[in-house]
Parts: sequence; C-alpha cells; structure tokens
Amino acid sequence: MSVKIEISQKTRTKIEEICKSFNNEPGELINVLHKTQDYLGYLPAEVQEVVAHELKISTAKVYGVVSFYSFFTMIPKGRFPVSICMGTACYVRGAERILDEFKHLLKLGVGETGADGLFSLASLRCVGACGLAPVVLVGEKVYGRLATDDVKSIVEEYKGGGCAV
Amino acid sequence: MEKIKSLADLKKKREALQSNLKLREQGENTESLIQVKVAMATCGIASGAKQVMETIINESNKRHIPVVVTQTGCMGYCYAEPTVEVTKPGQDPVVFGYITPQKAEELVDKYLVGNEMLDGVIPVNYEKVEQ
Amino acid sequence: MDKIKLIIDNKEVSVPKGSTILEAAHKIGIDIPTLCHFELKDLDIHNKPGGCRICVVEVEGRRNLAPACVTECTEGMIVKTNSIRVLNARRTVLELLLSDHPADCLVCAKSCHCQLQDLAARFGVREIPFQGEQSSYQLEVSPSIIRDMNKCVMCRRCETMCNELQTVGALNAIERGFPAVVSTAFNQTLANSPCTFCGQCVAVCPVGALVEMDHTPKVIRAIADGKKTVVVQVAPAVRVALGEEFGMKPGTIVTGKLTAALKALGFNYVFDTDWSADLTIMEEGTELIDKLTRHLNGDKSVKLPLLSSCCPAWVNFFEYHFPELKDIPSTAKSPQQMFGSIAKSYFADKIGVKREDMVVVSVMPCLAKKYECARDEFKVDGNPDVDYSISTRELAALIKQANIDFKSLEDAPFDSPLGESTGAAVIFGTTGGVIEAAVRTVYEVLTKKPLPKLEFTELRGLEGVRSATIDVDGFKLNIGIAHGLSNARKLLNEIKEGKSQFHAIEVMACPGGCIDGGGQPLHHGNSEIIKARWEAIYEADRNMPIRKSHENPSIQAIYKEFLGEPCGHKSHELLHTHYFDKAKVIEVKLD
Amino acid sequence: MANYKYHMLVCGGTGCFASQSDQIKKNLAQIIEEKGLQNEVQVVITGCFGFCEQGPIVKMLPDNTFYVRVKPEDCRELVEEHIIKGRKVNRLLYTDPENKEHVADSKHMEFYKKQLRIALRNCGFIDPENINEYIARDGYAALASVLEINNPLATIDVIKKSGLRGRGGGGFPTGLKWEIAAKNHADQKYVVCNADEGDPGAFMDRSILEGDPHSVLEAMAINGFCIGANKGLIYIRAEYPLAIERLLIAIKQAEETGLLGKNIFGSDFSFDIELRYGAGAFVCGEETALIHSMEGERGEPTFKPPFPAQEGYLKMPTNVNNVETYANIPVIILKGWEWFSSIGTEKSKGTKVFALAGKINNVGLIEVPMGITLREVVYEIGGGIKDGKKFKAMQTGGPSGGCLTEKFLDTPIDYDNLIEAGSMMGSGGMIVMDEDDCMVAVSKFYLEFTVEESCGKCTPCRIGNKRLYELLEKITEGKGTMEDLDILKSLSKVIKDTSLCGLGQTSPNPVLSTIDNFWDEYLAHVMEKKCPAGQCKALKSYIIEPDLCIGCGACVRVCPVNAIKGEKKMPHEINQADCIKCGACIEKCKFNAILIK
Repeated sequence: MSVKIEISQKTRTKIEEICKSFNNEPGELINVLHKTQDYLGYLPAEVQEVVAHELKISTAKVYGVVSFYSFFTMIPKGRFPVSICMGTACYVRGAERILDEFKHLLKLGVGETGADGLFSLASLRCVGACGLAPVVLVGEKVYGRLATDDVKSIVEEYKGGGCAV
Repeated sequence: MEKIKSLADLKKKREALQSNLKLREQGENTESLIQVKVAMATCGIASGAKQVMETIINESNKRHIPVVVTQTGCMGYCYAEPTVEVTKPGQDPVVFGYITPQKAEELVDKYLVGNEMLDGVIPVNYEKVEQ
Repeated sequence: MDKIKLIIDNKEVSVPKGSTILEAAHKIGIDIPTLCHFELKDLDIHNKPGGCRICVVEVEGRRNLAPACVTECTEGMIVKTNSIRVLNARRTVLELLLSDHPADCLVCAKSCHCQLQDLAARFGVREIPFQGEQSSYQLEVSPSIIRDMNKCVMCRRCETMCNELQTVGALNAIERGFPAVVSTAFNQTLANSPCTFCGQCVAVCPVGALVEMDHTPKVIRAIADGKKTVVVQVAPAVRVALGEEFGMKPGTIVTGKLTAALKALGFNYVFDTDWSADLTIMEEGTELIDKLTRHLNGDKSVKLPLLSSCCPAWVNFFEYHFPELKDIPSTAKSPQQMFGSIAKSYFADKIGVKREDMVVVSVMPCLAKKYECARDEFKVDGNPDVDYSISTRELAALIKQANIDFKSLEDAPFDSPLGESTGAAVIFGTTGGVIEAAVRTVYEVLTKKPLPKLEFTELRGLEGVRSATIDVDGFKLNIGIAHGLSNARKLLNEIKEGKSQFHAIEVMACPGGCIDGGGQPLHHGNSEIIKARWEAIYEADRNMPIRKSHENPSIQAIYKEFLGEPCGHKSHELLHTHYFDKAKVIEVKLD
Repeated sequence: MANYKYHMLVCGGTGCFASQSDQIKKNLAQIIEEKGLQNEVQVVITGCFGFCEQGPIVKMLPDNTFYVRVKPEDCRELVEEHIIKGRKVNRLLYTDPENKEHVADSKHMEFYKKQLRIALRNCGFIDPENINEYIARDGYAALASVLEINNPLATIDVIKKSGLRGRGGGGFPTGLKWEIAAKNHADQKYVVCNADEGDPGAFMDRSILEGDPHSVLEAMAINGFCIGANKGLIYIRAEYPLAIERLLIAIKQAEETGLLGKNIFGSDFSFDIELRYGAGAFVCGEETALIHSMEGERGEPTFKPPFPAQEGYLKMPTNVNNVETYANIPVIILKGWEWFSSIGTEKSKGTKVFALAGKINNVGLIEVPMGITLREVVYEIGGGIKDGKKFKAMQTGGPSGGCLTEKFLDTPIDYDNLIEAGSMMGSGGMIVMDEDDCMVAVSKFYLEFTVEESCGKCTPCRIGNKRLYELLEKITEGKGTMEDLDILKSLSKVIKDTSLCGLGQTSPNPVLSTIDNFWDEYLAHVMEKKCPAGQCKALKSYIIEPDLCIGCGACVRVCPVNAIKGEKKMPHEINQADCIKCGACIEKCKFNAILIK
C-alpha cells in the first residue's frame, strides 16, 4: 500500500544534515537542493522525496522546483561533463558547429550522459569568457578559441579515462 | 581584524592604507608625473643604487612630490654609477651620474622640487636611455 | 468603504476600492471572457495567476494590455474591453491555446462543458493559424480520475485546490516553458502520490485535462445483463444538485424525480444512502457514547476526540498525512460502504440472490467514492460490496442518454426496506450535518430525554473551521467541524500537539461538504449555487417526517432482525473497518 | 617590512581565470620569492581589466605597463626582464592593429581611450579579496557619511537628483524606487541585489562582483539605511563560483571590520547581507520571479502591482536593484549628484558598462559615458570588425533587445535613443554581427533562448514564443511562405502586448527588429529560398569548383557521409542529395575549391 523509497544511510544522513543546517525551513528549498546536488552530483527522485520529507513540503513541489531550474539535474553527469557555451558571443563565433561536432563524436544529445558514464554533454549560457569565444568546459577546465578541428583532440584527451576532472 | 567603530576610525585606517595604493594610482597617470628611473644592473646595485632608489622614494613621499620611481637596466654609464634618469612632464629626460643617497636627497630637493641642476653631479646625457 | 469611479467602454461605473476591472465590468453587464480566473469568494478560494491572458483589456496610459482579472481599478481609469486591439489579442491568445490542444472534442468527456470550447465558439474560431509541436504526456487512468495533460491549459486551478484548499500536495506545476504542465512528482500515478481523490481538481478544471473515471458503461452493461440484480443507492447531496443538470434552479430538491429516473433506467431496486447514513449514526453515535462514558468515568486509555469517517477523501488524507493518528477516527464505515455491506448480505439473503449476482451501484457527489469502493478491505472474496460508484454528473449523462425527460417525471418513492430514512441522514450532505445528526441521537440516548431543540444552528455555517459546545444535560460536549482539508489539517495538528479540546470532530474534504463534492454539477466558481444546495439540504431535513436516525423504523428493524446491538459483534463484522498507514516509507538500504 | 616598489596586477576575471591567470599569479609570486623580491614587489589578483580579447592581462605599476596574452611560462621573463632589468618585454605588449606598433601603456590603447570607469573604478585596480585596498580607495566612506548625516530622505534625494537609472534593463529611476520603498511602512524590509545576470553574452555584473564586491555591499547598506531595511540579500547565479567566493570573502571581511553587522560606525543602523543562489532560470532576472525564487519557489513572475516595494520578499517591502546600479551609488554619494549628472545625456546620466563581443576585434568589458556613439564603440574601442569584414548590426539588450544597423552608427547611446531605434539598453550585452551573420538565424537563436527560458505561466510566452520559433525554423529551412511572415509579425505584436512579464513582453523584439531592418533577408529566405549570409544550413549547397579542384581526395576522406565522388586527380563532385552540409570538406580543402552557394 505504501510506497517505499530506498536510499543509503549515508546519503540520508547527509541530506538530513543539510536540511537541518537550513533549519528545515521550506523557504530554503533551493539552497538545500544546491547543497544536495553539490554533494551527490544530481538529484534523483529518492533524494527529492527525502528533502520533501525533511522540509515538510510536498514532493510534487520539490519536483516542480527541480524541474524548473536548469541548474538542477536528475541525471548523473558523466565523469567528464562537457559543456558548450551557447552565449551569444560564442554563438556568433561558431559555437553551434562545435556543439554539433561534440554531438557527432560523443554520439550524445544535449543533456545526455553516455552509457559508460564517461562523458555527458550540456550547453550553457555564457560562462563570461567571451574573449575566448567559442568556449567549451570539460569539468572545470576551459578550452577557448576553438575550431571544430580541436574537438577531436579534446575528446581523445579524455577518452582513455584521462585524469579525473 | 580590528573593528572600525566610527568615521574617524575609517579615516585613520584609510590614510594608513593609502600610501600603498598611491603607487598604483600614480601609475594610472604617468604623463603628468615626474618619472625617475634608477639603473639597477649589477654595476648600479654594486655602487649603491638600491639605497638611492629607497631614498628617492622616501624623500619624494615626504615632500608629496608626484613621482614614479622605477628601476631600469644598465644605462651604459657604468663609470658614473649609480645613475638616475629623470623625466619631467613635457621635458626631455636628464641622466644624472654619481648619485649617492645624500646626493639623491639633494636631487629631490633641487631638481625635482625646484628646477635647479645639481652641483657636482653632471648630467651625462640628454638622450632617452632606453634606446 | 472608499469608492472608485472609472469608465469602461464609455460607461461610468463606481466600485469599492480594491475591485478588479473584471468585477467592475461585470457590474455594468460587460462580460469579459476568462479562462484561468477562478474564485469561490465565500469559501475564500482564489486562483488568480493572471496567466491565460484571455481577459486582457486596454487601459488608457498603459503600454501593454492589462489582464482584467488581476488589474485593480484606479480613480479615473479609462478601460476598453472591446477595441480591435483587444479582440485581436484575445483571439490570438485563444488560437495559441488551441494550437497546443488536442482537437478531439467529439470524444472528450468535457465536451459541451468545456470552457475552452465555449471560448472557441464565442470567438467563432474556424481554423488555427499556428501549427507546431503539441504537448505529449502520458494519459493516466486512476480509479477515480483520468488525467490527460495534453489538454492542460495551465490555468493552475487544480494546483490551487490541491495545495491551498486541500494541502494535499499531489499536484504541482512542473517543468518550464512550453513543456510546463501541472502534474505529480516525477509524473508518477495519482495512486502513488498523496492524492486523496477528493476530485476538487476535476470540479474546477475548465477543460478535459482532469475528468472523472466514467463508470456508466459498466452500469449499463450490468443493467442489461438479465442475470444480475442491480441495486442502486443515492447519496443525500445528489438530490439537491442533480436538477441543475436539467436546467432547474440550483437548490431544487429532486428526490422524487431522481428515484423515478433510476427506476426508468432499469435498476431493480432503488434505495437510499440516507438509510445507511442513519445506520452510520447508530454505529458512530454508539462509539462516541461509549468513548465519552468511559472518558467521563476516568478511563485514560480513551482516545478523544472521535473523528468522523464518512468522507473517503478525508480517510485517504489522514492515512497518508497523519498515519500516527489512524487509531482516532471512528471505525464506522461510510454510509456507501455500510449500504453495500448490508445490501450484499442481509438484503441479498432476503430476496434470495447470491452475492455475486447482485451489483450494487452508488450515485455519489464524490469521486473519492470510486476509489473507496475499490478498496480491498471492502471486498468479500474479491467481490466488492459496492461495485460501481457514479457521480451526479455521470447519472445526469445516463438519464440524458436514455432519453428520459427528467423535468416531467412523476415523483416516485424509494424502494423498501433500504429506502427509508430520516432528516438526520439527509444533512450528511453538508458540512456540519454528520455531527448534527450524531448529536441528535447521542443527546437522546445519553440523557434519555427528548431534545429541547432539534436543529443545532450553532453547528451550521460555511466557515472553514467551526466549533460549538453542546450542553448535553449538563455535560459540555465540545464539537469541532472542518471542511476543506487545509482546515482539517489545522485540527489534526492540534490533536497531534495534544492541544485539542474537542470530544468529536467532523471533517469533510470538500468545501461546503458533499454538496460541493468533486462529482457534483460544475458550479464554475459561483458560490451562490453552493449556498442554494446548502439551504436545500436543510429544507429536505425539515420536509422529513422523522428527523432522528434512531427513530428510523427500518433501522430499528434491522438491529432487531439481523444486527443485534449497535457496535455489536455483527456490526463490527459488517459495518466497521480499520485504517492503514499510507505515508511514504523511506527505507535505508545497505551501502 | 614590505615596502613595495612594484605592483603586478594580474587579472582575475573569469575570462582570464579561464586562461590560467591563477597559475600566472602563483608563478610570479614564486619567482619573486626566489629572487628575494617579496618585500619590493606585490603581486595582486584583481578584477576584470575589461580587455578580455587580450587576456590574461598582467599590469605593472608604477610604470603602467600592460602585458597581454600572458602565459604561465612567461612569468620568469616578466620578473627577470621587467622588474630586475627594467626592460619591457616587447613580445608581450599589445600591438596596435593599425600601425603594428607595441603599446605599453593602456592609456594609449584605443580600447581604453574613450572609456570612463565609474562602476568599474576598482576593477583591475584593487585586490577584491582585500578590504583594506577598498578602504584605501575611499571605500565605506560613502556609507560613513550617509550615516553621519543621518537623513535617509536627503540621501535618497541625492540619488534622485543624480539621475541614476536602473542598470538592469528597464531604466527605472533608482532614487524614485528607493523613495517608494522608504515610504511603505513595515516592521521588516529587505534590500535585494539582483545578480542573476542571465543574458547570454553579458558579464558586466559578474565582473563587478569579482573585481569590486565591497562597492556593492556598501551600496546595499546605504540602500538599507535609506529605506529602513536591516537585511540585504544578493541573488546570484550559482554558475558564478568566482563571484560567489569573492562576495563571501568580502562579506566576512566587512563583518569582521564592523562595516556590516550591528551598529555600523557606532550608529543605530545594523545591516546584514546573505547570499541566495539562483539555479539557472533567466526569468529570475524579473524582480517578482527573483523574489519567488529566493523564497524557494518556482521562479514565476506575478502581476504587478503589488510591486516589490509594497509586497516583496516574504511579503515585506523590498527594494531590488542590480549590481551595476549599486556599484554607482558610493561614488555618487562621495562626489555628489552634480558631478554624476554632468556625465551622460539629458535623460540618461552617468556611464554604462557593456560586454562587447561578437565579430569585433576587441572583445571585452567596457564602461563608457552615456551618449557615446555606436561608431566610437565599434570602431575605436572595439577596434573594428574582425578580419576586416563589413559591419552589419549591433545587437543590444540580449534576447529582449534588437539590432542596430549602420544607420544608427552615429546615434548617441542612451536609454531612450535605443528604444527609439527599436532596441533597448538591456543589461549591457553588445554583440557585433558582420556580413556573415544571417539575421533570420540570429533572431531564431534568441527565440530559442526565450523558448527555453520562458517560465510557462502565461499563454503568449509559453505557446506564442514556441510558435514564433517554429516559424523561424521553417523560414531558415526554406519552407517559409509569405503568409508565415505575416503571422510572424502579427503574433510578435500580440505576444508583446499580452505577456505577463518583461520576458514575454520583449521576447519578440529580436524578430521585430530584424524584420524592420533586414526585411530583404527574410524575403530572400522565403521567396528565393536563399540565405544571403550563407549561414542557414538547409539553404546552402556545397559545390566544388572544377577549375580549382585538383582531385587530391582530401575532401573525400573527411566527408562523413561519402557524398563526394571523383577520380583521382580529376575534379570531384558533391552529391547534393547525400550532403549533410557539415562543412568538413571546406575546412580540409587547401585550394579553396569548395564554395558555398
């Protein structure tokens, strides 16, 4: 009758701690989600259930917020998250072609993570490195002034497992 | 960190801190300032250029003279070290040789403040040293 | 109150400060079309997101068009509601909505009751100039409610009802931009969500996105099946609302025509849920008397207050949100389930029909009843006590399908023996009614004296939370009443904190009680309709010759013949139930 | 005791940071220590210098030498040559594109000549992580004087008279906004800094927060005192980690110094500041949406009135201003409204920070006085169009703005002129387009953004923008009709007229503006099925010019779909039916034999 949600003790304790650090205040939902995503890398359904439970708000509301903001994700990112800046400055300097090349080489769509968990592909809005346009981020590392030809070597750099970002 | 409890505190603190930034502020405005270059290659340092530079900076600060003091490489007048080049806004640079810390004070007093040439210190060249 | 003067379509109008342009226009007979706007002012329900933009008007001095529903009037304001600019904008907005709406009006449950369809007709839309992607969401069919979010227009009414009125939190806007829609968490099924199936979302949905699960085809099939004996029961609130579906004035009592229509439809026995409401009072009243007596005798183990249990959405609510209090509510089944239980035992025996050959249908103002009758604990060997529950709206549709001219029907009586009832039973249909009915009986049983005054007006009203103290021969009986689950939540929190002063609390999930249930004819935000039904319920009570449940001769007979004592062994077996903890369980798995 | 004779300022803006400016700082410090110069040379990470195109930048003071595109491996040479030998490292100096001469001093660079830095006064000058440097630059003196005068209305009056208008886009007079919030009485009020800069291609606010966080904190405290609020909140994008870090440091330092917190400067005024994080929703730049987001809700705007000044955060009166607006406040207080209002045009006072980007030589962050012309920005500060191409348009105002064409090159830039020209100030993005940019595709790009960022609450924005985007898609694919162009125009107008918030009310601007200015491009797409700029994939075909092709086969090998056929050493041919127009062949061809038609 009742729905069971499974979650590891460690994760549960951590979420409880996070919620408590914000006094379990429903108004702090977004801060709680930020911290939780910082910790886990993503916000799976079970985690949202626990957050809702702790803050005493409906899970639907938590999900409503998570699905509203593009920063929150329910899909785990790859070990090497590739983000292509699609700010206007990068766009007019050819970001779309760079993105297409990544899509082609990684065989991934935007917002997807590969089955092997190595790469995930995302587009984002202006990282503010417009002087380097077009810009791509792999993890925290910034690649600037790119041409489509450079994409292959970036992918190769990480394909073998590379160094963790 | 010490708390700032009043406007007077803030002013005091600001004054204490300003000298460091003055260097940067002046840098924004080099054309209107007197530029002093101290030759600081091995030969210059050996003959006491470092102390000369300190003196010029300290003495100019004391007299509130708007001056930019930088170091430069060997000017090629190794015989006359330490050498100092002074460029006043709108004027040609003048290089002084044989500057000691005492002479440096005099340089500030006489040439930088007034426009007097120094006794015993011969301007060795009127050309720009960088070339 | 401060008055404000403004000019709408060249007509001057004076309105109280704080009025919206929509209200001001209404006052001078200008009907500005709306879609998302929804209010039940008397019940303090407001949904004014200003989102659909159908009601835009031109306000002099403003750069953009203003939504009439949320723009407050200001002194000297000049408004145009019918300029070309306004009409063009409205039409475009409507066309946009239609461009993302399935054009399946022919087979849509809401056809002819759909506000979007009405608008399309009003604007004479003949083609939609915009083509493009249409929303595509999974259709969900639950025991009570069908959700087709492809039809959602993002009016957010359901969200307001679910969260603000009911504090259930099953529905919320999710995603953003074009994919934005109102849905459950992770788009899970309603059954897996905290949904109580109260149906208030369905009652306010302007389009066919949220509709009831239609059981009428199954009912028709049962009637057509010659081997089945089909028994129907009708809830109290149905008789004061059904007439509206046939153009009758809200609040018209149509009990006689209703029975005649059901007979014309071919039901073998037409009975009354009012009968089992009287039975409920006997059981629940006895439970209360027992608890009170033990409490007065100093028994500390008695848990008070006693909570009513007739409303299935309310039962769902505390099972999910307050499982720790599941021992407090009365164990008495709801009148619908008591009826089914007796019909398929006592009555089936009496007419010599096997349980599996009897089909019990209920006509309810409610959608949660559909869910209730499907609960496993109300089945015997998989055969449910009540087979199908249809709403007032579904019954109306059935009557129309059968070509029955409802208005000209001759009144017919309920069949015997499960058709006799009292005035106490009929007031079950409104907030405060169950507890008033219970007090009428409890008072007389406890004091063994006749009531000095039958009508407890102190228990009546439409405020969300009410309380009254009844003098039961010197004992001060504290009573609490809540309708709307947000109000129930307040009382439950008091109980949880040990602060509740009440001996008994009545809760109904829907605002106003069953008269405004999720299965009733749509009121479109007109609270006058609800008030008319409310008054009609008390009128029906006054019209009854017997007005106390314990005086119902048929009830007295069944105890004598079949059940024995109220709350006795047989009663417990047939008329009582137990509750479940349905809160989500967060289980820790091993790392 | 340190007695610094040299200061090395290393740009720590996100752009330079991305090109390892942190490593440059580390290397410099290490080498300086190695040489025993740590008491003579100070290495400071500062905020953005603005000249991002040339980053990472290292500036040497007091001689004001401006090194560009510095790499970590250049550090040793910088120390050994510039500091020790006093010789400028020529190869790291900026080269004037006109006369190819090295320019050492930023003052002599075209990029800086016409700039006037008020909001950015401390960016690239002080260490943002050191409150003392801010104090040395008259930091917190404005707050001190405001508290000493102790007359909130007088201070509001100064702001009003200065003519400062909101720099977030709308241009609402700041003083007036403060006055309304001050007049609404409540037990609790709030001051909110909108740092949810979401405009693609704009990074003004972030640069200020990274380069001069204290100016914003100080201004917020002044704002708090003026309206009677003791709590400030900064709503900042979570995607700005560096700005967040510097803000947190700044808040901590200000609290430790007693410049935030209880009884500031011994007065009765107390003020705290907290951060609230945005989570990637452009619509949260709208103040009501921002407030809902701070309350932990979906960032959906609500109808105004009530305005935040009446009913804002937690239903209390709230004043919301953006970062750049705040950065102007302390200077106005210190230098006076007369000074501020002497800069700019009649109705737009002061300066404006712009993020200059796109097909322009000098990409970067600039601050110019209101009233400067587009021509000065593009050709002087911006150094002209990249690769000597032809200027086509300047897009301002981001997804809410429009395009300014050649005919507006001499229009003075201010709030009202931009609106009259069919665009808007917006938050300050300036994207330059050249002849290779298809304006239909550009408006599609912005619409795609709006569609993604619409909150979905109101019909015209939720469905209308989607339909606009679909129409543009159809047109760029060569499937558009003249009727589509009519619908595009009429739908755009209705969306503007009926949307709930500023996002929807301005989202069709890029479409309307390009229709106005580049109607012929739309017509070409629809009537001739051609993209004049050669950008729209579906409308271009790759053709091998037989006279130029030597049949080397390089294109054949690179073509992912085997669409190119031909015998060795003979001119090849592209099968148009198979070609996916990826452009791989054109990049590989050494003989420029492949043309786009």
